[in-house]
Amino acid sequence: MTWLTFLIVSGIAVIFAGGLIFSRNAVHGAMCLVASFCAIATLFLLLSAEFIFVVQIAVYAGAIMVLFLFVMMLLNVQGQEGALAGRAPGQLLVALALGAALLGQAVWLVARGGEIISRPARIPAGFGSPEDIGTALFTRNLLPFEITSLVLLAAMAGAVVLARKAGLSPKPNGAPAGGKPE
Amino acid sequence: MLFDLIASFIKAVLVFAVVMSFVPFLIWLERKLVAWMQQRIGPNRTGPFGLLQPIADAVKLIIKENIFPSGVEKITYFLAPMMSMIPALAAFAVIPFGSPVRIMGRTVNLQVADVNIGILYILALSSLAVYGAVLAGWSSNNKYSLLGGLRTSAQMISYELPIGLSVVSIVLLTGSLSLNEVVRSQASHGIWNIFPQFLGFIILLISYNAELNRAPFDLGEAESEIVAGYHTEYSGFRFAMFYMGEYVNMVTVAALVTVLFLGGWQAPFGPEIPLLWFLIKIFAFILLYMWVRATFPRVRYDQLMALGWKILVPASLANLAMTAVIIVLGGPNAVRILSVGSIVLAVLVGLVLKAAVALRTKSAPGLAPPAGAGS
Amino acid sequence: MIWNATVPFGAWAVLSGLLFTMGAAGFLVRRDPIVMFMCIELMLNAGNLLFVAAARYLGVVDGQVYVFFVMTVAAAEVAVGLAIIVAIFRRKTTIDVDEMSEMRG
Amino acid sequence: MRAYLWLIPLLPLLGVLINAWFGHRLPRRVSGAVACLVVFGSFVLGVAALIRLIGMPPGQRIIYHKLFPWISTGGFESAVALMYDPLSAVMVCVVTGVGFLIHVYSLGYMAHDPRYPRFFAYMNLFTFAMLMLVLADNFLLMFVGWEGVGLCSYLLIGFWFERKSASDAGMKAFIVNRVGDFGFLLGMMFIFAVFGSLRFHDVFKQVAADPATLTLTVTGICLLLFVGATGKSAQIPLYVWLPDAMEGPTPVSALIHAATMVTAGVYMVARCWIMFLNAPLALTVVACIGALTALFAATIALVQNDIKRVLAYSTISQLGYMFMACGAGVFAAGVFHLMTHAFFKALLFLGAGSVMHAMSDDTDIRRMGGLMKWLPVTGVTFWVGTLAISGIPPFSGFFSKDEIIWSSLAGPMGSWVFWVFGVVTAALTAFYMARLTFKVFHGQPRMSGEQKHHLHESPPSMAWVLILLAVGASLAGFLNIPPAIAHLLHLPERWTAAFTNFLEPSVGTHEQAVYLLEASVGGSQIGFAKLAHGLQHNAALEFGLMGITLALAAGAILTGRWMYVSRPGTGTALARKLPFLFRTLQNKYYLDEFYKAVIVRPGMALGNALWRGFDVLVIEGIVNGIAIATAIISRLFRVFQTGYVRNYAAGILAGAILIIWVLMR
Repeated sequence: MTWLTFLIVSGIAVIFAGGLIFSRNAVHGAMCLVASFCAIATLFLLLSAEFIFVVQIAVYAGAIMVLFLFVMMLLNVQGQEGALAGRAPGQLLVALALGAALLGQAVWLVARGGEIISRPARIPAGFGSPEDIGTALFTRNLLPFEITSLVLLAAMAGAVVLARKAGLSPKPNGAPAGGKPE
Repeated sequence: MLFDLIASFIKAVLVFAVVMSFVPFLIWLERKLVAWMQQRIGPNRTGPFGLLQPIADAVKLIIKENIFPSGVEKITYFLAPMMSMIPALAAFAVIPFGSPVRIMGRTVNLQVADVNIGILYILALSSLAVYGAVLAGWSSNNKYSLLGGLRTSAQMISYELPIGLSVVSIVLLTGSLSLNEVVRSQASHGIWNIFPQFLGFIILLISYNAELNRAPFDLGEAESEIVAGYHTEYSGFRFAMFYMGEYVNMVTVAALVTVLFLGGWQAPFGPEIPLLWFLIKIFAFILLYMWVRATFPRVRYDQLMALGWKILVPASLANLAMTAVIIVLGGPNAVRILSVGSIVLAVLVGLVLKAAVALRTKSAPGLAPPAGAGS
Repeated sequence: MIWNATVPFGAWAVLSGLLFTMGAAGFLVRRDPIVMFMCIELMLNAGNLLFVAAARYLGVVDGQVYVFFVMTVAAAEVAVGLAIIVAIFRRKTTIDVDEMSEMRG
Repeated sequence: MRAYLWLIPLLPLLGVLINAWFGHRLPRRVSGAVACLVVFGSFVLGVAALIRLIGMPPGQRIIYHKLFPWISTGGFESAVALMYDPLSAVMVCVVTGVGFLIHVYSLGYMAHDPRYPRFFAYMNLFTFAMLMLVLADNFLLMFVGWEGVGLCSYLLIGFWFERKSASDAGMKAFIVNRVGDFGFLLGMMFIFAVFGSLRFHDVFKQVAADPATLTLTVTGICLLLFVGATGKSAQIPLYVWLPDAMEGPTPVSALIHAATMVTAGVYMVARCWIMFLNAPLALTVVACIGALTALFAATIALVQNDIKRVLAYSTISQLGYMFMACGAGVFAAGVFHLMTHAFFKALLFLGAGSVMHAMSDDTDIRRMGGLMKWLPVTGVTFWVGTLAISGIPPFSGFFSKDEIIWSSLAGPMGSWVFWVFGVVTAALTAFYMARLTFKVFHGQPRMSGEQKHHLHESPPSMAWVLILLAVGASLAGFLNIPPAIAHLLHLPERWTAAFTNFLEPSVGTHEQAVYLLEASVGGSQIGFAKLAHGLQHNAALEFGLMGITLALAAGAILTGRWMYVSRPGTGTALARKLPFLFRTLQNKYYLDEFYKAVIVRPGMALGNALWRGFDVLVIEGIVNGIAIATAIISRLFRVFQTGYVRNYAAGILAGAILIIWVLMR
């Protein structure tokens, strides 16, 4: 894990993240974000978290972002965004100020911190493998895991209810949400 | 270190070359086979038995002019074909196609990269394959393309669920996410996974057919409804890439199913010749898909979705539950019990479906609605 | 050679902070709710990055487990959020967040 | 074999799933057949396991099968693990065997019920829960079964929930059982706190290893567990639910409220024999409660006029017998009576069901009489049941009841007091059963013309079940021929007390019991134990006592015949002579009224007071006050509610920055 790889990959991640913020077109922004996520996944690999690496690609790039793209295409609203500020005047300035403050805090924290760890800990061979994570997940973190399943269930129910057309019973040939654009 | 690097490089290049050279042959094979099944002749002008036809096609496509239709999103339009092909090729990296061989006094795995989370890797990559279709459809700035892209992506997302659930059953049976380990566990069980996971195999067979966008599930490019779907606006080499991606995907899937269910490189009988049995199994599988394509008419889109969500997902959940329960309770006999239980479960699912169809037909005499429509 | 030196934890922290700030700024600036959503995802990812880095540098795998939880919650949030956006679009045929201010006090 | 033990409870569960999910789609015939077949499958597996158990050497007759770890946190471990030892084997065979017959009976009995599949789903669920109860190898899993059977009992009592009395009875059963279950739960927590484990094996080993020091704790635990047993097995003071439970369909009464579930308490006490023997005080309580309940319920049964209620009180009384035997330290006798009782009481209930079937669901015996002419099969089998429960040889009740009465005197904790209770109860039992049988099947027909017109014998499926159960009720006793009789008839050794010998590894021998008792109290203080030693081999005394019991029972039956057939008016005349006694018995000693006055009324009054005084004034005042205060304050903050999401986000971010800044300093 050297500075060179770190800088290159993190540079890619940051550049594409910038692409998300500045792209006029939402689909381009989504593509930038996918790229950024992939770069972050690579960073995970550098941090010997190979399971998280795969899950990151499968979940973020493979599922979540596809869902975004899907909805964008379903709604098919492109380039409606006019001036950045919109109806909330001064929003741009506020955002810049807050962003700068936040970043400044992060940098200052790191720069000041004497107790920042300078080198990675020694880790056993199976660190970050599915077995390792599974053991941690199903023993020490069992309760949060179960709660997560509840969250997912609630989200599923909520999404189904929301996406169904109001006032209409579900269509007889009910394709899942957004099966066909209307 | 250096040796490993070189070996990996050589393996990667070899695999790439072999898989890519499969493609024209498969195209020819499919055209010939489907023609034969439909009482036609098929390509027979170029070369013996028309063998050179795909090469002629390729040459034609490559030297064609690259057209950017007006109004397309240039960047995405340009990237989409690649994004449909790359995941398929990359997935091949973790597929083991033979037991390790010894070269120059060193053991070399017949696998580009032995990742210990190979199964997850493949699932992750196959989830990326959606981008090609969805971006192509959107960037073409064409109604039919967009519809095709949406259809394809919805279909692929939907069918990833039964695939994932079925693969998880295999993982339960193997106890590892490494594809090498999957093959080895089948050797140690003395029985290929197709028996203890018969229902999973059937589900995977159907789901991958949909995932590959092949007939009868090729709704994303149904020419009678939406011209050619998401690649309507593509031509020349870019179109060729979509086409190749489809076939590369098919080879990858065939290899994956071979590893997961058919004992990988192991010989069912006779000596174990490196690669031979693996190739035979892959081809058997591909031929099966071609046969399916030639046999079944295209389904309707709501039928496709109903099949995925109402039948395959519950069935694969049942399969997963049964596998888990039997592995926990069955102890050393688990695989044997599963072999019986899986077939019983498959028959049960079949009977339930049959009964459901029969009931629906009975409830609306004279009008037989499609299977799986409504509830 | 500085390029081969070990990366200290602070570098990861700064990178994570940078990504988080970009996400936050994007959320404040953009008016397309889908893009805003994506900015939230970016912020979550910045958090994940810090989790994984901490797990690696402290040698405790639990950090990676938390990433797992974050991803699950993110998936749930996206499902509901996008469903809300679709529902709103059906009603108003626009998805400019500044158009949605009925909750004004 | 080991690997298939789990199939025994799994099969009924499968039946539940099939009937609960697809039941309403399946043809009735299929849904009933599935329910019967899964229970029969369990029965076959249970018998197979039993045969295997017998094939093992006597000391090692136990099969463990750990299925999977269930709860594993910090210091607490519990597994889903099954145990098959002689005691479990007896229970499994009774539950599935009798259960199967009752399922078959229900095919005919419930044939016209609209909720047919649901009934069978409940019945299978009950069988599953009961099997889990008796197969569990730890207290926690046993508790799951314990609660499961309670739930099924509730569901099935209230099966015809359109009738208010039925749903009320279900709730009553559930609530009364809650009291008992609470005791059980507390006992379980105590066990875990003291022994650090809930596995039977671990707990009992520790108790047996150190009897002297643990006596006090174990006494507390045993009393708490016994509270659970009184709830489930309908003993004083928690018996009140069982008579009302007769609102359920008759097969339910037969299966749950006579043959199986109510015996769970006896099973539990027998299962914990080591602990109870280590706590003589608790054991005495068990015996006293059992003896009291036996007599008490029998007296009530004397005057009841509802055919099912007579049988319900009889069940309570017989359960009291079982507890009395356990309390005397002879657990095998209790379990033996449990088994024979399962046969003849199921038979009696199903016979009653058959009578009700013929009488268009009328249950009042004052309107019956002379039914033998129309219902010969039911009548004869009912007589078999009556003779069995009255303890007339050679029917099974004779053997088991005789053994209990003998044990109550000769057991390690026996006493002549218990013996007197036992004998008097036996006489009363014979009398009220004779009264019931004579009034229903003999004498002048008293039913209305309409009912008379409809009288018919039950369909073959029900009749055959009655016949099979009658055969069981007649012959089951020969499994356990007492040594004295065996000596007299020069029977081979292995026929003598075969059942007791088979069961003893699970519930202890006489010597073990005496040893444990002496160890726990320090020897000399147990006078009874010495007496028991002296009595053990006195055949003349045993025959003498047997003769007394027999004579009383036979006399009671003859008296019954005299009172209700020869001189039909005698009973009423007697009641007129002793109005106070009669009314007290008729009203079940006013115990329901007592509970209502002491527990229910004050509870409701308290609830009312809290509602009017506390809830309306204080709680609502606080809630409304908060709402008003919020409304006032929120008027100030409305300014910030711009409606623009991004403004809020900016606010959140600013807040975060502020917090970080504070933390950073």
